[in-house]
Amino acid sequence: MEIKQIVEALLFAANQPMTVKQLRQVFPELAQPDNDEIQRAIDAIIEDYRLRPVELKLVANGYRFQVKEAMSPWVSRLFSEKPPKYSRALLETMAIIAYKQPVTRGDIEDIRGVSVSSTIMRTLLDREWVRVVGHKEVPGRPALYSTTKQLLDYFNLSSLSELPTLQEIEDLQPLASSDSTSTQETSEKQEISSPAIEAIEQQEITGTLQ
Amino acid sequence: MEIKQIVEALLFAANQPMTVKQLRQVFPELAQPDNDEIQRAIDAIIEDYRLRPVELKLVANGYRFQVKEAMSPWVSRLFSEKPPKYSRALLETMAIIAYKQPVTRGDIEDIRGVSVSSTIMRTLLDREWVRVVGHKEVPGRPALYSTTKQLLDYFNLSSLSELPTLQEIEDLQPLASSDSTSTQETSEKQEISSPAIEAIEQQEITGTLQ
Amino acid sequence: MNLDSAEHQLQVLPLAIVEGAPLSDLPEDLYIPPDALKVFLETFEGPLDLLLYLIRRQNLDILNIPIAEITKQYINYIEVMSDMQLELAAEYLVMAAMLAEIKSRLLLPRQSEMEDEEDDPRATLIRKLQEYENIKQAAEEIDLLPREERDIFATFVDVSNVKVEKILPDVQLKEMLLAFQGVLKRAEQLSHHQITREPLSVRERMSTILENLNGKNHLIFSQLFNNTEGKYGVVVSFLAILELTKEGLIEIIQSEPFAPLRITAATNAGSSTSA
Repeated sequence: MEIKQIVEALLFAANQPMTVKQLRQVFPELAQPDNDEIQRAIDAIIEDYRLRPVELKLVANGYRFQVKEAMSPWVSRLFSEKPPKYSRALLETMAIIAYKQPVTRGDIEDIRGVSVSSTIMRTLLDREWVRVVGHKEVPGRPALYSTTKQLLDYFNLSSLSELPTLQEIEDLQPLASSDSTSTQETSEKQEISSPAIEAIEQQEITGTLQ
Repeated sequence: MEIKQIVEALLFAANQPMTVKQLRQVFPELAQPDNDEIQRAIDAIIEDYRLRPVELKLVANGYRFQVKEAMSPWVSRLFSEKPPKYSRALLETMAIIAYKQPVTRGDIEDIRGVSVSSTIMRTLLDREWVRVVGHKEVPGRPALYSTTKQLLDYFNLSSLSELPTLQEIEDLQPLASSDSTSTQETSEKQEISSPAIEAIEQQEITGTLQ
Repeated sequence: MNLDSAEHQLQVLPLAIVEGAPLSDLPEDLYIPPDALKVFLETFEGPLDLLLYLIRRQNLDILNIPIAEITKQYINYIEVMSDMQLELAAEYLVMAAMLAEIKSRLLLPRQSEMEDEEDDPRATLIRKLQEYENIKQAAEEIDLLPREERDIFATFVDVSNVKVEKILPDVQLKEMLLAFQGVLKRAEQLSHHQITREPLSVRERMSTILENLNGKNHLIFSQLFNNTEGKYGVVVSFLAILELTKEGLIEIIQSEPFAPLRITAATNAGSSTSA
């Protein structure tokens, strides 16, 4: 049996994304193809489905077959229930956690200028889009939140760096009305490749099946 | 968009077999292809997948994509690993359906305070722990969910009334394994009246239920 | 999106009577008519959002906002809100105080040349506005990303012909009950969610009746009772029928006096039971 055939069957049968490593481990120990062979099979499958209405896509937790986005007007007609809508408050909270992680609830409230409702935090935790990665060593030991691979999967992304780039904060020009010219704090780089985030990305998130 | 492409997408997205008629009905009323066109599309798709590890097959209730028989040794290896755990959200949803049935998804969301993902509902339906017993006659005609005999069998109960009362649930102690702090609480004997609670106690002593 | 709708409303909605009385001293530079103020709290995600709206609305540079003018506008909003006795989140008032402070500081000659940028409340405010605006934009873009349930759909390929039985996650009853305990605790906090204490046997019977009704036109009332269950069973069935009627899930129909009672699935719309 050809490796490509097996990999394709596995990817269709698994109802969650599969990494190259996971695919390899399905093979018996003595007959395991190496990662390159699996990867070549995957690439060939991707090519095979280029013109079909389904595609093999890399998301954060691995490769998965999915119906192409262009088909969604048709496919959504299959399901009577409307997809959930998310409030601006939830999306903003999620964005802050994604870009500034790890953050406390206080940090989020600071940026948004309003308190964060418990419902929003619960929804994010409940959907396993966000999780507690630790506690900040300040009074009250508030929880530190980070985003998960599940969130990226949900948004069809394979890594945090595929998120829309956050605009850099412009340097504040000397205030027109003040004569102070003290050097500005250089604006923090908003790139999402801080060591902390990379660590988070590398961390295996033991996916729970819903 | 070509009819064949749409039909293929629908057959991949549907989680149950689809008849020609059902496929046709997904198209808007004024643009519905006739049965012959749908059938031709299906035949063409069957041909396209002839050499692939999945196939489009006619079963009693319609057409569905399935993994080819020859692939089953590989696919079975995929499923023989240890299964992941269900999320807390799933357990909560299941409990609400058990205690509040018949309920709509909206009712569940009301009680939980967060939205319920489609994946959770599908997992519960697939596992035949939950089923649709009717539709509520309000706009959208949402499905009414109830638990099944299979669920009762799984928990070794002969009827829902053997489940603990709300009061008993409030008094329920956390799982022994996750709680090592409170020693005094454990010494306090609980009033136990429901057979289910007894069953749980038994279970905790002897190991697992299954 | 919200800004657009707010602007849209302002063009469409006429000045209106507020709580029975016409609102006479509406500040002229207020950009939202009084009707829209009612949705104010839902339209804006907080004081920063409102400030951004005021700034963007006038194509002002965020780095060079006329504090005095913006403060005036902002405070006008807040005043109208409190005139209308709308419950205002404390954050809006804190911002008003901060703006007022900045305004007064700008009027005063600088006390010390050593004053840090850090301490300049205006710089802090501008920074916060920028940071919030960036997040707000990013959130809007994220909302447009293709996502599961809406744009991306999973594929389902049947594996039932696979010989080995799929191992499914195991659940202990206690796990489920503990999860439910959590739900009950939360529901207690949100006191408006009452979890009623219907006997479970009644709820179970409700499901059974609905299921039996599924696909059928009607059931005969008397058929819903099973004499072998004894008095208790009859009471359970009866309570289930009453509860189903109360929840509007079934209707009890008697076509003529002394005719057998019939139970049908409730029909508000056309009764199309075929899926």
